[in-house]
Amino acid sequence: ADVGACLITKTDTNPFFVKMKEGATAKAKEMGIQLSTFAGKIDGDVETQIAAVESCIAAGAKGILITPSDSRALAPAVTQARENGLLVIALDTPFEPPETADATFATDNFLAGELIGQWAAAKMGDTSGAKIAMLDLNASEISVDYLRNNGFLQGFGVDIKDPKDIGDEDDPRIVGNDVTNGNEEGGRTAMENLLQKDPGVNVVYTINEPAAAGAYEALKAVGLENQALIVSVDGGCPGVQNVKDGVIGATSMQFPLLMASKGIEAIAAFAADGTKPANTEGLDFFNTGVELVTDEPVEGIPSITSEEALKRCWG
Amino acid sequence: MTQSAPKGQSFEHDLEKSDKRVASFEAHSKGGLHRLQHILHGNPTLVPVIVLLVSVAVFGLIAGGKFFSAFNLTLIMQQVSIIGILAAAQSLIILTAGIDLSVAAIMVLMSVIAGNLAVYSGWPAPIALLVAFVGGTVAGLMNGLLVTKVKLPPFITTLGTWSIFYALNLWLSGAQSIRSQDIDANAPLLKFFGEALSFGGARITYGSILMIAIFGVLWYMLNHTAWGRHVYAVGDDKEAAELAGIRTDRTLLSVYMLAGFVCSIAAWASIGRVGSISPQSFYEGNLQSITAVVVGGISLFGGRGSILGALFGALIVGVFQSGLRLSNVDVLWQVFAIGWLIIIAVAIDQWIRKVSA
Amino acid sequence: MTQSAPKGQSFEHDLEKSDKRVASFEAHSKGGLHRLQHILHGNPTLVPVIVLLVSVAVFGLIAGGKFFSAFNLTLIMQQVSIIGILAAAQSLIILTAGIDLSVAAIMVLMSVIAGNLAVYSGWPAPIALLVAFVGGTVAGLMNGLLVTKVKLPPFITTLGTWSIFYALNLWLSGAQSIRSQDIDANAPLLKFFGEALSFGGARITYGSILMIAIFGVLWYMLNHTAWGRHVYAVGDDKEAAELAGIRTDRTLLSVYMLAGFVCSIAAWASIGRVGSISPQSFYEGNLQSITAVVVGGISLFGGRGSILGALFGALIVGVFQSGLRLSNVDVLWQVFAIGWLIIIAVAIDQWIRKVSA
Amino acid sequence: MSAHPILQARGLVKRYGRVTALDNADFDLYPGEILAVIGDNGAGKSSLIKALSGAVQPDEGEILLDGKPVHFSSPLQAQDAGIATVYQTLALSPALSIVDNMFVGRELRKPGFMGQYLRQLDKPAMRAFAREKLSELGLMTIQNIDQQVETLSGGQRQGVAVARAAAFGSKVIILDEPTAALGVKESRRVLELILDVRSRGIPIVLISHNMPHVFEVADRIHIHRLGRRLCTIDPKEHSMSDAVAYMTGAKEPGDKAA
Amino acid sequence: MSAHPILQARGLVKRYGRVTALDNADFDLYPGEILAVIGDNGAGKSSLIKALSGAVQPDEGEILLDGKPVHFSSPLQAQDAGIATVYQTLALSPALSIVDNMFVGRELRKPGFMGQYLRQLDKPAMRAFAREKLSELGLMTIQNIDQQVETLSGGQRQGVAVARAAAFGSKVIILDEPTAALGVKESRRVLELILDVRSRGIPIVLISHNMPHVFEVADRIHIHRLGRRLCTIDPKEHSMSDAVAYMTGAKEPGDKAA
Ligand SMILES: Nc1ncnc2c1ncn2[C@@H]1O[C@H](COP(=O)(O)OP(=O)(O)OP(=O)(O)O)[C@@H](O)[C@H]1O
Ligand SMILES: Nc1ncnc2c1ncn2[C@@H]1O[C@H](COP(=O)(O)OP(=O)(O)OP(=O)(O)O)[C@@H](O)[C@H]1O
Ligand SMILES: [Mg+2]
Ligand SMILES: [Mg+2]
Repeated sequence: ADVGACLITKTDTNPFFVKMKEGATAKAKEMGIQLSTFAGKIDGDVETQIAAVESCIAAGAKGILITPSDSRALAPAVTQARENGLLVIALDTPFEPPETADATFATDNFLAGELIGQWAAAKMGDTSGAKIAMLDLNASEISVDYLRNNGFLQGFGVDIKDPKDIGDEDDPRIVGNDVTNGNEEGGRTAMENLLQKDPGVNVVYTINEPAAAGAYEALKAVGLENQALIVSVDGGCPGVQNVKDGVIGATSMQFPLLMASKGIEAIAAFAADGTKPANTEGLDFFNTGVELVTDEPVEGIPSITSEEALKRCWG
Repeated sequence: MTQSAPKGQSFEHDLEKSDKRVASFEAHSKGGLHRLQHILHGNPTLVPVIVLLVSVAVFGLIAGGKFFSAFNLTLIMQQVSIIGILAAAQSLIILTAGIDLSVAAIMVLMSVIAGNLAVYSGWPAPIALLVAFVGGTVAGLMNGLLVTKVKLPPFITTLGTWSIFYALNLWLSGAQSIRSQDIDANAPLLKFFGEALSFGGARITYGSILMIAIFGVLWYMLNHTAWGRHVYAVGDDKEAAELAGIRTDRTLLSVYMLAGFVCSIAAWASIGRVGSISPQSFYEGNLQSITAVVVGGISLFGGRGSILGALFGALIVGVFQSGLRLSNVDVLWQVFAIGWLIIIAVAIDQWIRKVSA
Repeated sequence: MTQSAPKGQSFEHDLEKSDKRVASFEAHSKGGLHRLQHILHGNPTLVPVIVLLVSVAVFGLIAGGKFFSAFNLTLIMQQVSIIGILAAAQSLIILTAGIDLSVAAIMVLMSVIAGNLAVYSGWPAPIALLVAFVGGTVAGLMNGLLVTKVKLPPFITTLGTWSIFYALNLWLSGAQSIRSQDIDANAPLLKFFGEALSFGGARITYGSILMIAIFGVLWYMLNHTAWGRHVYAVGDDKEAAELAGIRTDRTLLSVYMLAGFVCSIAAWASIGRVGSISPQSFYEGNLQSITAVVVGGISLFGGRGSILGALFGALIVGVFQSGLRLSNVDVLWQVFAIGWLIIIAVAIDQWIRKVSA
Repeated sequence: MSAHPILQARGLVKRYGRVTALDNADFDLYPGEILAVIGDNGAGKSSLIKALSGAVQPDEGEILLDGKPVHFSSPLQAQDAGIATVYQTLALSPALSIVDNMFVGRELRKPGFMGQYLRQLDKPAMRAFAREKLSELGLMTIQNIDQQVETLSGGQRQGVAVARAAAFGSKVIILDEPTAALGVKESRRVLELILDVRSRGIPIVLISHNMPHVFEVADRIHIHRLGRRLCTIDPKEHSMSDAVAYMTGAKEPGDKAA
Repeated sequence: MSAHPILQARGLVKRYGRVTALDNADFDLYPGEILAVIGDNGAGKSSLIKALSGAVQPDEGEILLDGKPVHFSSPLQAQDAGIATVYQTLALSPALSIVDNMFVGRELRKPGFMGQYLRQLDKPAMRAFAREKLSELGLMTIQNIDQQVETLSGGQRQGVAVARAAAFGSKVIILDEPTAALGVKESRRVLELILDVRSRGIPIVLISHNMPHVFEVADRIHIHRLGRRLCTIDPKEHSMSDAVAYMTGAKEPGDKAA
């Protein structure tokens, strides 16, 4: 195992990244690559990720797979790594500009949002009476946060104004935005707060499935769980299970395992003969795909059922 | 051994005639503000109560009826309940002149342990909870031993154990939440404190009642038992307490263990509150519990303040957050406002304590 | 006014003959461990140095040549430099028996201000930096005024201002990083401390040199100027210092302002280190700087310890993190190990200080 | 003087780092007597009584109470054995009330269910008892027994500490410089209290730098020097000058020592 | 006694919450004299000298130095005006060395560039000066002038505080119970120092509860009672009994008061 590779995730606490790590570890073992894994302590922990990139250089790794905590701030460190001859692949979150890395294996987060937005709109039919609760990540408004948020709103048919800003819309159908920190506790509190503003909320966008689970609890506590459609993004197994159980109406599934194992393969190939991975045609990244998961499919939007999704969840 | 009654030194004969006054006391009549200061000085627990009432009134005016509904007021209670229980544990530590950065970490770790045992390993829920209670107490014991035996400052001890408990939590949970539905199916008892009494618009969860009950019990223990007097004495001056015949190390250990135990009760309550068991929740809970305690007027130097202050402190923070949100204030400015709340609440408290002139 | 030399009371005539000894001193010959303890007791700054050397040696054995390369060792210096500079500011506050939860928030806020002015508003970089320096000093002044004039405990003050500075930072930056390329194009001076001297594999950034220089200057100020003696005296016993004729409030204000200023230098250095200006970075920097200070053996109670300890403390933490990473330890267990590092480092320090028997 | 000492120490050694505070110190206290302990600053007087009262553990040597070896690992154990001590630092908790301070570590519980199972304190009983003890000491200028100790003057605090010791010391009462900060009038009260306690048959150890006070009340004087007992003298047979000369090393005691 | 007081106070009032610590207190100190201030515990002696030395600001009243009204808003200002004070609490920093404590607030800087621009301390000069002052006081049993103050015994600390005041008090030296915790030998040293300072022409204010000491060294005695000056007496014309009786309120002073 002369080939070393690094996986640097945003945090070690988000199941999405934990999954990614599992995928990379399994693939690396299979291919005989020595994998080191790193993660920031919290979302936005730029300095730990920079230190991790540097340690990979110091360790003489051949390539780095990274989900940048800040798509701009990590550019210099990554550039340094590439100058030192390492292959750098961005996973999940693209750099700004994307060419900062050799390649990007990602889901289109905006598209992921758009899909659930379209689904929710189609499900409602007449969206003029919609009352939308937006459950976002946190006060820092990082890229996943605004991409998913604005993707959803676009898909739903709301004028999103600045595509990089959350909460600048003036559509009266939006009840409000609140932050969840991407966990159940935050999801519940945020949902309660928005219900306070307008108890008639009937569409709930959530940044991820744990937040969706929390939102559902809040609705259930006041007996409104059947009034609102909850949509989310991620496609984690518990999330898909929640689609199956009717907690979440629809979720956009991503494939962290796939991203990671593709990434490992790319590094192996690069180490063997120097080939670099190519982007998906027409995109500035290699699309690992998004699938809409719902048990109530609507016409015109391709989707898979939760049954199917459970077999592939976070594959 | 027999000796006639002593007369003392020559210059002391006239002492019997001396008068008994020591220093003169005067009542000054001062302006209204000073009068208020004096009244509050005599009843320091009133301060957070007044701040609470004033903030409820102010937000009632700004945010209107939405804020003032029975539903919203009981909702604030619910939202505050977990941080409130943690603040009760935190108060115990702060009364002994310590500080505990690990309360929320202990709570989350114990909820993960109870959940893993009851939901995944199929243990009966009461046993799983019992294990969590014991675990919380042991975690508190670990903090307590480091503070009393290794003599580390509490800040450093709990800064260290915070990382340790946090790492264990991620390891045990694999960063995965346990779903609400799985809990319902396997161990509904874990969600007991999420149930509620509803009447009118009000919805009082058992968790809110638990919080109040915990404060009530701790208040009784602190004010009406010998143990409580010892806790205050140790926080006030540890060395003096030791010399006066208190087993200070034992008292401190009991306080840390009790705090750990209360955190594990909070763990149970948090499952009811959140619905699922989420290893990533309450990351900021340590600092939030400290905020509640200081806003409630308990001195960080130990030995002074009523534990009920922490309850009002938690409620004040809850009222602020709810009121700001209902007034459509951006999250960003909510963070900003909480910063000022901390500073202003403690500044008022300092002003009350400094009665002079 | 003339009076013959007094004789004192009757029982005192023989005093001249009394001997001058007060208590006996003995040198005990004890085991090696006790000898070591005694030596270190006399030179407490040696402790973190030894811990540092031992950890370098241990990780050298575990992680092998990768760890020991000139590249990696200078890399650790680089990685540590920002937290190191913050730890210098933190040490100043901790020496006065305070604690500053806002150092990293001040730093990030100032880097955002300098970046906004120089990159987006087109101000000349030196002026933008000057504004940041003044801003950092004013932020420190705000902390200082709350501590000295409003008499809030430093912990509470900086818990509050942390939120305030953090909110301002997100507001000013719109939570958006300023890209490296934009800085290069508009204000390359901001990235000055990212440049490096390279020889062999080593790569010493100006930022690392800056960190060492800052520690050098502060060490001189603390140990060779009157101001430094006053800082120690205030941290040791504020009331005694006041009575002895130190303007304690002025000293405290100067310390908070200097700490704020050092944070704004750290802001400049952080732009060089990170390459871009990221409003979300260093969220944990406050606690990390405290960790460096306590691992370096500076007492949280104030007045004791050398500021150089904080430098070694920061390096120890850096060596640990680098070593653990290069030894392929999972992040989870890295967090776990840092928790134990804090506890064990301070426990050793306590053991050294407790020389007895 | 009865034949058997009530409290005894043999060969006590206590080292603080390189300082030897107690260097093979002996000590004897007989029933019903007032024993004064005098010595220079730093001679080790406070260290001696701290060892006797369980506040520090001696490195070597043994302590005997009623002739039986005892080992106090905390002040509480010594107090439970009937040895009450007023330390130089008073050991009061400033933020607690006078009552709470008097009863700290020996609180009274309510009778019946509340006390036995809910461990409720009997505050009225404690208040009444505290008031009685303080009145005995002539300290009832204190208006409010629930006042915090930090609001009292130094003299009043000393009074509270002495009253606590007098109330709870059933075998031995030890006072470490109880009058150091007191005025003429207040010192007199404390001396009267000491004599009063002795008249109840309880022996007292009094540390003081005030020779007239010592010679006025002491039955025997233990002279401490350089960490050990130099000699014990009878105040009726020795003058103050002798005592001061011995204690400061200006003269060597003859074999006349008691 | 010369005609004009060097330090004077008129109608000082200081209230702490509901306690009036100073109630229209007057004070006069004449050049070259030793003025003793005596009074019960809590009479307000320490409050008086704290007001005179800038440690607390009186609510009412004025202070005159050399006949000119002064207003000290900090102890430093009083020190700069030549008033050096040893407080009851000593005001030493335990973790600092003896030298650092002696020079705190009045450090010496190196001459030339290092001192003027880099503000470097002149440690050797400070050490030499401190050693000299402590030797004068007979306190050179201290082996190491760089020793931390917390390693000293209570008596040695008191010595350092007194030496600091004696070294820097150019106009007035105020000592608040400087011998309270001291042994016989150590007290004697301090009294000798006081007489020595007086012989250099510097007036001294001495607060003490020890009547023999007061009557031995004082030129005049200010009797403080219930927050104000009751009277001033001449120790050669009044007995200790008189002083104690006045101070405790057992007797009223006649119009014989000086
Ligand atoms: N906790 C301690 N740590 C280090 N040294 C100590 C400690 N306690 C006492 N000593 C030292 O032990 C010696 C004896 O001190 P001790 O307090 O017993 O003297 P003392 O006779 O009571 O003096 P004084 O009359 O001033 O109260 C002194 O040299 C003192 O500095
Ligand atoms: N900081 C303070 N806060 C509140 N009360 C105070 C304060 N300082 C002094 N007092 C009160 O003022 C009165 C006078 O105190 P002061 O210390 O001046 O007395 P004193 O004459 O020096 O007594 P002693 O002989 O015991 O030192 C006392 O009743 C005391 O309790
Ligand atoms: Mg003593
Ligand atoms: Mg006084």
